[in-house]
Amino acid sequence: MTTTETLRRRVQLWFGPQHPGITGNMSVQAWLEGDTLTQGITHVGYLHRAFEKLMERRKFIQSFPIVCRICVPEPDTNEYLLAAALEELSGLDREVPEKALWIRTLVLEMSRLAAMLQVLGGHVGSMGLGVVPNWTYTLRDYVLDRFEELTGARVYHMYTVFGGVRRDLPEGFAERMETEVLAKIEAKLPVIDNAIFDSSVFRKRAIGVGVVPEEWADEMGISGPVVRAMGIPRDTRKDFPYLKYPELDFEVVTTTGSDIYARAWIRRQEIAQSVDLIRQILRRMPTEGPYCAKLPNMLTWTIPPGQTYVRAEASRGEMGYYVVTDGSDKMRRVHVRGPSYVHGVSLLERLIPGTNIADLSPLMVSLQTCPPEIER
Amino acid sequence: MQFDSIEEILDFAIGKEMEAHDMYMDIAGKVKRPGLEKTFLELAQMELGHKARLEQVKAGDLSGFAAGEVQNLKISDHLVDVKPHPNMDYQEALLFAMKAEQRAHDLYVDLARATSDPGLRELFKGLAKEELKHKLFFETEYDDVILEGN
Amino acid sequence: MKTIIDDIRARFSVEWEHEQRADLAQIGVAPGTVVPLLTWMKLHTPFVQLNHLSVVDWLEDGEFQLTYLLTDPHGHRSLMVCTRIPREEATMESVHELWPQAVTYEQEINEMFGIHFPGSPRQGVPFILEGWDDLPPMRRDFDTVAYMHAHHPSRPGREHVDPRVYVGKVFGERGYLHDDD
Amino acid sequence: MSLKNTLAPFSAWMQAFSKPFTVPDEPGVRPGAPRYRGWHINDRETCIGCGTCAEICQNVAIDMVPVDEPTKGDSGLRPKVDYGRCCWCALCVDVCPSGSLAMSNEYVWVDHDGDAFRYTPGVDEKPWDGAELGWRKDEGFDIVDHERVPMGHLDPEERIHTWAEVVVGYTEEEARREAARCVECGLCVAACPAHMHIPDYIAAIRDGDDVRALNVIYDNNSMPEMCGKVCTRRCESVCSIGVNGDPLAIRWLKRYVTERFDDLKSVLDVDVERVGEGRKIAVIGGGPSGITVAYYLAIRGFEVTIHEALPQLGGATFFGIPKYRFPMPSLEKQIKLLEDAGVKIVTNHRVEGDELRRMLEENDAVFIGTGLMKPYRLGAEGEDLPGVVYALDLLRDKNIGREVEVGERVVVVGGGNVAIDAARVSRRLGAEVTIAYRRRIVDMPADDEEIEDAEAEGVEIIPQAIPLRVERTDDGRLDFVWGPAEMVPSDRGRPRPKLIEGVEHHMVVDRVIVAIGQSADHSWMPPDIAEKVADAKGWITVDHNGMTGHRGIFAGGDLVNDTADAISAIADGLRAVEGIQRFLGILPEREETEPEIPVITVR
Amino acid sequence: MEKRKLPVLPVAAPPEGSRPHAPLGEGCFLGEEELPKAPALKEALATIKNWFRAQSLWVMAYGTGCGAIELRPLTTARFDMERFGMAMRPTPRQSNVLIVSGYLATKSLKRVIRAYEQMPSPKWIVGLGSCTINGGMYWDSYNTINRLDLYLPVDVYIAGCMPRPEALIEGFKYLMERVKKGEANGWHHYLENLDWYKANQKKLITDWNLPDYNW
Repeated sequence: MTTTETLRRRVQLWFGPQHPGITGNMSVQAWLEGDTLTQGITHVGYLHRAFEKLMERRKFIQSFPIVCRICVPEPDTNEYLLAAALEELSGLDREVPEKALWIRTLVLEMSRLAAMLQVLGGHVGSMGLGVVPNWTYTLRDYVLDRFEELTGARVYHMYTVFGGVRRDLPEGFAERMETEVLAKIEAKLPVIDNAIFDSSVFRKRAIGVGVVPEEWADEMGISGPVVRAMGIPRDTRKDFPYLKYPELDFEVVTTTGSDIYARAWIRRQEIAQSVDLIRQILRRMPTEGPYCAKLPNMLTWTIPPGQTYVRAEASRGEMGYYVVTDGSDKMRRVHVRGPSYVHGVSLLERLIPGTNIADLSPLMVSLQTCPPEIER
Repeated sequence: MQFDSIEEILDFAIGKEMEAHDMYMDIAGKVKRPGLEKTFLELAQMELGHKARLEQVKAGDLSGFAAGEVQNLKISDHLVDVKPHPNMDYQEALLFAMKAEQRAHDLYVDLARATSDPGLRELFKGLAKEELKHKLFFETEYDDVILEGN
Repeated sequence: MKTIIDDIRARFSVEWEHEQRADLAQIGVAPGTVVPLLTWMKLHTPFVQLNHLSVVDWLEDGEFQLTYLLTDPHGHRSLMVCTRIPREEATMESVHELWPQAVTYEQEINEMFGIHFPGSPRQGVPFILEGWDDLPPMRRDFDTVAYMHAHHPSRPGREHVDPRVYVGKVFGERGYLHDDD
Repeated sequence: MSLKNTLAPFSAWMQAFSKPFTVPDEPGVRPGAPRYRGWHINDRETCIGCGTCAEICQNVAIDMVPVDEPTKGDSGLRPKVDYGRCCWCALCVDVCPSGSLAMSNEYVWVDHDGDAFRYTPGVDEKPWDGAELGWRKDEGFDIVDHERVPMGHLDPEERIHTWAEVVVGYTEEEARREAARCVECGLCVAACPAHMHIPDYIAAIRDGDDVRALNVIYDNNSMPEMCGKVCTRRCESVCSIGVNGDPLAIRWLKRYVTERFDDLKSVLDVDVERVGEGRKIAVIGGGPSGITVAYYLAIRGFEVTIHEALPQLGGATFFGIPKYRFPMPSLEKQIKLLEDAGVKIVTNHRVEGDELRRMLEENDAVFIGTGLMKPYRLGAEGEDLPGVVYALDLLRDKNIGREVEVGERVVVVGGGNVAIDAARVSRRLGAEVTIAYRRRIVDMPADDEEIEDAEAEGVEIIPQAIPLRVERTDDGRLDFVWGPAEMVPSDRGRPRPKLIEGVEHHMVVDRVIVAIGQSADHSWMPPDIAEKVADAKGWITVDHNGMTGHRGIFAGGDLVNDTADAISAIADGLRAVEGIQRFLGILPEREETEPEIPVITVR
Repeated sequence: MEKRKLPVLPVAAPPEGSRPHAPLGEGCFLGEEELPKAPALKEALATIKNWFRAQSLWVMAYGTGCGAIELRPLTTARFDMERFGMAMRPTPRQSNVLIVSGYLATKSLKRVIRAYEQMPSPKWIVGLGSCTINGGMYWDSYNTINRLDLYLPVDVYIAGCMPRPEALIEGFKYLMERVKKGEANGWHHYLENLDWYKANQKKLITDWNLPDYNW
């Protein structure tokens, strides 16, 4: 064996789970030639809590506190989807009050906003630029402050339940939302633009890296910013309208390039879009009326047999819940299909060959892989 | 009736209590209803207690007298008096006792009204109040037991 | 939705159908029909996307239900294809050649339910669990609480008094139709 | 890549001049939001220990621990929270039926000892006790159902012309829906004098298993159909759902189940040893307590004979309760069950003279459940005038089928259920009816629903009206004279009415119906036995076995308890069922020890 | 100095002859035997050493569970953990605080043990959230442990699900206090009762393929 050949020997590298560049607690088993990855296998299971198993032995209402923990940055999508699925199967969906629908839309959009702020910072953070995440995390914290005020908790809100939501909007919520959150975000966005999208470092590292071919989009079920960065206007909020989204005025943001830069750009645009949507929601939301339907006794409630699949647009892409009921007071089966299930395993593994090792972390952030969603 | 001294009045009152005691003892020996005999014996015992209290007053200790207002529920006022008879029941026994206390009370009120001596009037009033207190005891019992549903 | 189900009915035998929502229909087919049906759907209909592959354990019936969710990404509608296979030594034909991401689904199902997909790569390779030596945990006959008690001790000192039982005991609740023992 | 791109990131330096926003490191700078979900607080007084919080906690974070003495309506248990389990979902707060549990907005708790994170809110003192802010129950969000499934009633206009049952009864769907409201806390079991297994049969109804429900019901109540219609339902008064809403319609649910089955014997699964073979028991008085004793002893092989003075068993539930509340077929079904169990029934037989003595010799034990049959007198002038009648007599005459006539205008004196029954019966007999009651309407011992029904039927209620006398008018009618009363406070019990002198109201009526109460009559007993058994008021004192001061004589029902309702009579009967067996040496004597505590689940 | 409680366990008996933990400065590990012998001086040195240690808690950046989401805001200017002398370090070799941010799946536990053992002493573990205390939300899951202190020595627990950044700061301040007083000595306990900890760990992790101590 020559020296050169020895040098070009494949090196196996475990990337994670304890690694500052990994998204969450997961790992990628990668093989390297030089500093180029030739193959990668995603390993998950470090966060497996068996949600689906646990929900099979919890009553319907008891599943709400547990379901929001499936995705840490964005718990509300999970709460909404479980509620939507069970409402559909029980027939309660016709009784959800108007105001609850608006509040749910608001909460979903707020959680999208919070998650996208987090991941936009992560984009640059994974490239070593620490200052932008500082800003975006603080901005996200402002959203969490409003969540705390609205739902009583910062991170795990446990706010959406079937029939509606658990509490009304507090007095003066809209004004505080505007001055404490939305205005601050809008003031910061140009600064962030400067620091990211105009930065030669970011452009060099992001443009043309991690390109997802357009033909994978349909068959793999790629969704969210990843698919919109290919120029395909695919968005669950438009395609499978739910809640009050059909009544809101927004366009699906798309761009081309399908690389890390394009995905970051989509997220930055969607932050602005979310800000706008939250303003619209707060302006149009009815001030009077109930915020939750009259519920039966949750300790004994049963739902007739049935199965359904509901979906909503999370910041990462399409989130789906497959729920099967059997007429008892518990779910027969609930299966959570998060976008990361495809993005973080199949897509990531297909993208890894040929990627530079330094780009793996930015790539994972741009796919927004969220391990708890993969293994649940 | 004319009384000249406080002692005289008190002796009269003590005599009244003794009369009541004897009467209850008498009825107790006659009633048939199970347990009612015991009730009348208790009533007689109560009168002895009243007597003892008056003797205390006579000895100069006025603290035995009821202080403040005594409630008059006026239950017995519009009820028909009963004569003691062997087949009395509890309701009749209570009625009888209430009426007896009522009569004693009325007597002292009348005496108080009749006398011009302010000291004596006060004493009569005090005695009337005592009797009222005894009446209240029976009226409360009547209100609780007989009129429970009314 | 009706047209596509009619098209399917013309080619395959459908056991049952149900329209859950305007954009979601469900059909039930025999296990052997699944792969031909899905192949045909992917090649000849707009339902080209495999969104989801899931398993429901019908322990009482001794069957697993496999649910394939196909989506028409441009027509914005979905079709749920359900099939039931026996629980004993459950085996199902793989669809990984139609959709590469199905490998992950099949790997997870293999691990969590013990259903074998012959030919699918990574069968038997641990995905989520590590060093697992019990029943596949998502099976309904696997008792997670018993496992927890056996493997994950809790902090001692918790004592709960059930009000229903306590009240009955304190106040002397008794029955007279049956002898106690 | 232009120069602009190279310089752009440096714009971040501009932020160095922006206002700092670091949260200062001082305590209390950022309190939790007004509805923040922090550590639990609990109002120990308001809490009823129903354990619903523990029930809904999916993390099994809440233990119920004994803190106070258990009373009716309060188990004395209080929730203890394990913060090694809690997830702050606040479902416990939202479900809390009494509204006592809440959360403060405090959120900091650090310790090096992992065992420290447990406490009983409201009992163990904590810095956040009495916190003003935090997660509270909100009116608009309820995860238990506080609204009762409404019960159909005949229209008041219609029902005063008929003796048909006023209450329609639940349909199957309604019953299941109502049963689903139950949180199964069991507080009702304490309040029920017979300690019926209420949550268990409600659960059976909810699950659609009516046979199981019926068996659970008959387990300690042999007259449940009567209870299902006319019970005073102490259970509902302590129902945890009823603290802030409508209590479970426990009575109506029992009614629903019991009405579903006609042949009770074939449905009931009796599984007891016939330990009483060859033993004879005499039951005097065929009321609820007597029937209870007879049934549960008969299924154990005892030879039981019931002696009843009236032509029909049932006691007060037969002669006292009007048929629009408790129709005859329901009673007959109960009696049929007794007959099926082998009870010998002797009606129209009043025990008198030395008969009791003879019975004591012939039987192993005698049970007395003769009830309160002698009405209290009004005591006012004119009581003996014709036209002044007693409610008990009126109701009895009506129920045993005699011709009853009340005229056009009736005043009923009293405020109990008997008074209301008399009023409603008079209404059906075509009279205008007024109830004169000495106290306020809230003080009326009658059931609230009964009062409402009576008012709906056009019965006028005059509260704080003291009857003064009854006079005969010139045209042969009666002049009922009453005076108004003021309520004066009392040092014990409810406020008492006091006549306001000088005011008299007159009411010309055809009947004055006296319904102020009733007492026992023991003239049928030999005096020496009566002396040992009863006291002056006519009440009988019994020991824990239900036995009176006379060996072998057991007693129960209105004679014994001071609540004077059917379910208490049934409870007395059950006590005597055990007591008689202990007396006869069939069951071991109860050990007088503290009730051993309880049914602890370690978790 | 407070004695550390060894949890009573069904898992494995406490090691025979396990020494009560040695107070700091009584010569145990890492060159402490070289300390001067005069007790007063030894005491003073220990105090100074503890004070320094408390001022530089370096946290390993390993988000073992969902609690990690509230760690990130601590590094921003809003909560600014650096003012307390704390910083995030990317590798165990540079850190002395391991934050177990919530539940630990069995698979994670193995990695966490490895990471912990790689950290240089003195080192401390902060249990974040209720799940480290008694299982929390996932108490009945087959895949998460209920009690962290069976497997690793925990110095400070912060209750909450999840605890807010302010609660974390309070927790860290409490840890600093305990370090200053010389009371936070879980790392001693771990080494002294290594057999017991290892028995617990190996009982749970059946496919144990690590060296017994990962230096």
